[in-house]
Amino acid sequence: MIRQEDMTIISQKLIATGIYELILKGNLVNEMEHPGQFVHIRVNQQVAPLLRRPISIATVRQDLQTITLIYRAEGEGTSLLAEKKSGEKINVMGPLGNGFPTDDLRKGQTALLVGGGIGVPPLYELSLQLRSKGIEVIHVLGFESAEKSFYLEKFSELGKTYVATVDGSLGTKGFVTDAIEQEQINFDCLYTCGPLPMLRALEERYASKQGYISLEQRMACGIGACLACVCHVADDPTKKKYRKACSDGPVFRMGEVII
Amino acid sequence: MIRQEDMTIISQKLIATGIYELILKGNLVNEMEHPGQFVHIRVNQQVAPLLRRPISIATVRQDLQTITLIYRAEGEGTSLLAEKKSGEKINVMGPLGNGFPTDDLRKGQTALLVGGGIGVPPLYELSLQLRSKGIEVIHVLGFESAEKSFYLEKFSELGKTYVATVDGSLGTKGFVTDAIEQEQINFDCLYTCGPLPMLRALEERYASKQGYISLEQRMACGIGACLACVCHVADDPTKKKYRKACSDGPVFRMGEVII
Amino acid sequence: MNPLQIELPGLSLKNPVMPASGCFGFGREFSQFYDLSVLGAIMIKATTFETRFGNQTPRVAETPAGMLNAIGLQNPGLKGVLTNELPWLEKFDVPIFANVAGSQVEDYVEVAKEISKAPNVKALELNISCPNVKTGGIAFGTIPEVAKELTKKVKNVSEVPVYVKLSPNVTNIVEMAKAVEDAGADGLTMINTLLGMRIDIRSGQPILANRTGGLSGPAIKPVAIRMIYEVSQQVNIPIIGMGGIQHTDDIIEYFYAGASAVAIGTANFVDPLICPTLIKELPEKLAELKIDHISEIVGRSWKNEYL
Amino acid sequence: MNPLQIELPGLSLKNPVMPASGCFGFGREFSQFYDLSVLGAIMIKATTFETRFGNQTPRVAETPAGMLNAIGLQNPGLKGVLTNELPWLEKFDVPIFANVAGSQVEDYVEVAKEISKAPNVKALELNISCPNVKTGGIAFGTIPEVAKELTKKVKNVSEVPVYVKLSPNVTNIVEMAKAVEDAGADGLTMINTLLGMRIDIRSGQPILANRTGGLSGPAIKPVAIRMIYEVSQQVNIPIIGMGGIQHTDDIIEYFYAGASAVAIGTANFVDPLICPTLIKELPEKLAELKIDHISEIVGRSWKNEYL
Ligand SMILES: Cc1cc2nc3c(=O)[nH]c(=O)nc-3n(C[C@H](O)[C@H](O)[C@H](O)COP(=O)(O)OP(=O)(O)OC[C@H]3O[C@@H](n4cnc5c(N)ncnc54)[C@H](O)[C@@H]3O)c2cc1C
Ligand SMILES: Cc1cc2nc3c(=O)[nH]c(=O)nc-3n(C[C@H](O)[C@H](O)[C@H](O)COP(=O)(O)OP(=O)(O)OC[C@H]3O[C@@H](n4cnc5c(N)ncnc54)[C@H](O)[C@@H]3O)c2cc1C
Ligand SMILES: Cc1cc2nc3c(=O)[nH]c(=O)nc-3n(C[C@H](O)[C@H](O)[C@H](O)COP(=O)(O)O)c2cc1C
Ligand SMILES: Cc1cc2nc3c(=O)[nH]c(=O)nc-3n(C[C@H](O)[C@H](O)[C@H](O)COP(=O)(O)O)c2cc1C
Ligand code: FES
Ligand code: FES
Repeated sequence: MIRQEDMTIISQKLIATGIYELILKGNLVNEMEHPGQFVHIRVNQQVAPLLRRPISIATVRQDLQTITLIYRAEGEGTSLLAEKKSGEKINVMGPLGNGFPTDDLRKGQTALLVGGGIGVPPLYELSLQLRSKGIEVIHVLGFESAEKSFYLEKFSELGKTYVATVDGSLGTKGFVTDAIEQEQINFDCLYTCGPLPMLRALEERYASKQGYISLEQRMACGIGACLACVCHVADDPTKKKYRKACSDGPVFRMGEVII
Repeated sequence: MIRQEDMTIISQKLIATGIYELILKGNLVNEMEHPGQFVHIRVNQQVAPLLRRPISIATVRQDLQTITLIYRAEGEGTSLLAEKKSGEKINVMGPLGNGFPTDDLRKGQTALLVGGGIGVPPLYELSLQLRSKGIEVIHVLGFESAEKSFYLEKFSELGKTYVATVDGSLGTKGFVTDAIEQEQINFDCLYTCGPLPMLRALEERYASKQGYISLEQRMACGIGACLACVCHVADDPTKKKYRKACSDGPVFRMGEVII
Repeated sequence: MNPLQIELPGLSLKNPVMPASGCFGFGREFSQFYDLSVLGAIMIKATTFETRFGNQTPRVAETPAGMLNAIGLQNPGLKGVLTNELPWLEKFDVPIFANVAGSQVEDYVEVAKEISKAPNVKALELNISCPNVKTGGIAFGTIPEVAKELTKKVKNVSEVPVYVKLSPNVTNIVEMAKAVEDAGADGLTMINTLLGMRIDIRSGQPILANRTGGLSGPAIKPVAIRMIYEVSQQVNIPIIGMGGIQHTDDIIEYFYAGASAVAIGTANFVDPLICPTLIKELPEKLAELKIDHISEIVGRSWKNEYL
Repeated sequence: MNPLQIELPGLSLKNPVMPASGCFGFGREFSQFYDLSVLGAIMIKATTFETRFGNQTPRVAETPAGMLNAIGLQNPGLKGVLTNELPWLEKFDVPIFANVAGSQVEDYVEVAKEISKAPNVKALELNISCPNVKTGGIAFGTIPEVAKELTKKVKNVSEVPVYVKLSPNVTNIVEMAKAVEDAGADGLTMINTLLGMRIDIRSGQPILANRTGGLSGPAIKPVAIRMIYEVSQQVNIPIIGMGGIQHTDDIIEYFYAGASAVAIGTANFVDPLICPTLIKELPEKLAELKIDHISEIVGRSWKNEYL
């Protein structure tokens, strides 16, 4: 069930240029199951910034009652979030949305997880869960540059991990699609999260494959009430059918919605 | 000279119900001389609360490079200020305004200092400075109730101190004017700071005496530019002459301006 | 005596707090968080005759103490609302304000006629002020004569009282209010959003796909308070006030200005429990201010003007 | 090449950043903090023919991300400004916009005629939009025909270019802008404050003695941006943008919307060094965004609309 809770900050660490890892503790963790779900964070109690900020759940530790979030501090809200220290409380609403389905694959099959920038975090919990089912995982992670990359070792522990950077400072120079082609990766199912152009390129190339994309949209409510985050459904001649990224998504079957 | 500086919080203490004592350290203290001057505080760097908050300087310790402020946490800005912890920085502009003149009295003469509620703090530094000149000080301090009273011991150390509380929980039941009459206090010069009705009552009763009042007005700039805080000059038939509480005041000679 | 119980034309409310149209969908999502029967009323999302998808995304952008939206009246259309939404809402003990919108007079009239027959619809809220619809929309809300005509036609067909929602994007709000009062409006709701825009620094383009959008949230409260202060002195019909309400103090401020009830919009996105929380806190706040009943203070700011 | 140097009708500015009228007095207080010659220009406090005391206090009230003011055009009058203020400002190398206000047409004309002769007054800013003056004031700013007539009369007597300051409290800002452009205005400044109110919870009375006041600060930025976006596409005279500017990002946003220069109002009260700070930071910000010269980006949000 979706709830709000003042969670306690257990740790906050700068893990790459502008990228923070935040560990939160609270009962809300009991509700969190599916990789790809997100939380909606209120960074303070003032009138500005007014809206909550959606952040994916990067990992869940039921045993410790913690979740890990990884986020880029860029705008007003995330910069304020980055100033918070361990021990402080922060209001979290969640878990929101539907995560990545992990039941489509059988033991021994291969999943390709493709992440771009701040789309990488939710893939970590996904990878953990797929692995625990005996599914082989391959990661292709794209970043702007080496100094903005993170969690590479952690992903490597779970499966083969390829990196692409725009400036070539690490791995393949270029985009994730370049890396996938260069490495001639085969897979049974694709899971991806990242910037729209990346999602579009992947959907185009692997249209015939099974796959899931996680969509970013500007949100207000995060629970399906305001209709800020809708997208058109593919193959809908009426053009009136829609899905809400917050409550129907953020994860959609490849080809389900127009991106 | 008026400057802005990020001063460091040395301590923040709750000293009465809703009343905080805040000690700040910084070079700005070098500029602070006159009791009755105030500082203009920016409680955070966000867009809300937008304006600075004017707070009187309660004492200055040049040797320690500190100032003490005493304030009531009530509205949005002062409540946020009350959450700040020692070690944090806070942007202070000051010193602003003209303080209480202390040159009018000679050694051995008597000053009556009358404060109401959060008008009490600036009288403390004033009392210190008058005492150091050998002037006798008598304090009459008005509060809503015993639990909202503060600094009584400190004032007692400097001179006779009478208290009035609205609910009678401490000292004379009633207003400062009741206490003054009851105690039949004689004085050479009156110094007062507090709510408008109190100032008006004192001005009326002691019109023939020499005295100074410190005026509270809603302010924006605090430096004399916006004209938010003006008051009419007494005996001005044109009704166009004015004084600015922030830069001409906040202290005025009794009878100088219309309150 | 319940210090929150109020009477408005056509309806008796257990409290004066309701979610504002478009900020609460048709209630389904919020029913996950609390029992909707605690609400004074519900203003449901605008209903148009046809199903609408609305504008492209991005549809929201944050601004200082506010937000812009350009949803574009997305809704399932009259039939969808009558078939799926209103019957679902019947399980709650709460009166519904049906927000009625359209691109042309005939649409408004048709929707008003049909939706006012639904058993739980106790009042209409005539949305003549949505800034995010290209055809018509805004003109209804900015020209007194046009607003008057529309209100009359809707009054003719409605089975329930008609409240008209005013746009703040006008030179003279009193003139608009009087025009719709003349036309027989039973109440006013105000304010809708202020027309605004935010431009992205990287792209140089407006953030909203629709370019402009409606500004809501705390930023607009002073404008709303001023307009309600002006209008409430000049009309004899009640006003439901809205714009940036987040705390019980804000509710009190709206009543002092001249509102007889309030609606909560944007704050629902920040705290889904905001309405029940404010309803719960309000009696305490009234007691603190020594107010026996909330109706006492309607318009206090101007009623005491010459005391 | 100085990437901030801009040319406006009647004046060449070393940078496009200036304090807004009423938020900087006549510069004296801020000259304690920095050398006023660093400013692109100075918009001085409104000058009326007669000395004015203005409204009673309280004259300001804080609102979410904004503030209300009802100063009421307090100023030393034409003679005082000509004798004491403008000559004092001559010691700085900075052009002055003289903000001209009044209650009747003759006042405006008289002030414009005389003040435009002062050697450092390089342009007039015709304040037809002050919401805080009871007589007339607001009407000049809300009726296109009235604004047009006034602008014509002032143009006839002014020795320097005339910029007209538009009020946002209108249904159709483009119509107002075109009216004054038709009348010969050399430029526009926008926006003035939005009319608002705040009521004190304890007393039930408006905080401002004048009851209503003008809303300024970050809260109003989205409204200003939208209006400049609309107007700049419909007129051929430059716009000086203002409303809630606090950061260089805000300045860029105004230029993208269609402004050719900007003014900083309320932010001066929060940080007296805001103008020089922004002027210093601006070239860096431009470099970061790969903009060679600030003039390049005027109206980029709509010039690229159909790319
Ligand atoms: C389902 C979902 C999951 C996400 N997961 C992560 C994550 O794990 N780590 C991470 O770093 N980021 C994630 N994002 C993006 C993140 O929400 C934005 O970067 C963040 O909201 C920007 O806030 P700000 O305060 O930095 O920027 P501001 O510019 O101050 O934001 C202003 C407004 O725009 C919205 N906004 C701005 N950029 C974006 C964006 N790219 N996507 C959505 N809304 C935006 C903000 O939410 C806010 O409402 C996710 C977004 C979504 C929708
Ligand atoms: C020269 C001067 C010296 C002062 N010294 C002290 C002091 O030593 N200790 C102390 O506790 N208070 C002092 N005050 C009053 C103090 O400034 C206000 O209590 C404070 O600004 C209220 O802010 P807030 O955030 O609590 O209230 P909010 O309601 O959030 O304030 C909103 C706005 O109103 C203004 N405001 C509200 N109440 C007052 C008030 N009573 N006087 C002036 N402005 C007000 C605020 O400054 C702000 O701009 C002084 C005021 C002045 C003018
Ligand atoms: C996302 C969103 C959608 C809205 N949709 C509607 C609508 O469909 N009909 C309507 O009359 N008002 C609509 N409004 C306006 C609100 O009902 C309300 O008048 C306005 O937001 C001011 O209140 P607030 O500041 O509390 O949000 C919408 C507002 C928002 C933020
Ligand atoms: C205290 C105050 C006084 C003002 N006085 C004037 C004035 O005399 N003439 C004028 O044209 N505008 C006046 N304004 C409006 C500002 O010049 C400016 O248009 C408005 O405040 C928006 O800018 P900002 O949000 O940066 O403050 C005043 C604004 C404030 C806050
Ligand atoms: S964010 Fe409100 S519906 Fe998705
Ligand atoms: S506060 Fe601005 S002049 Fe006094």
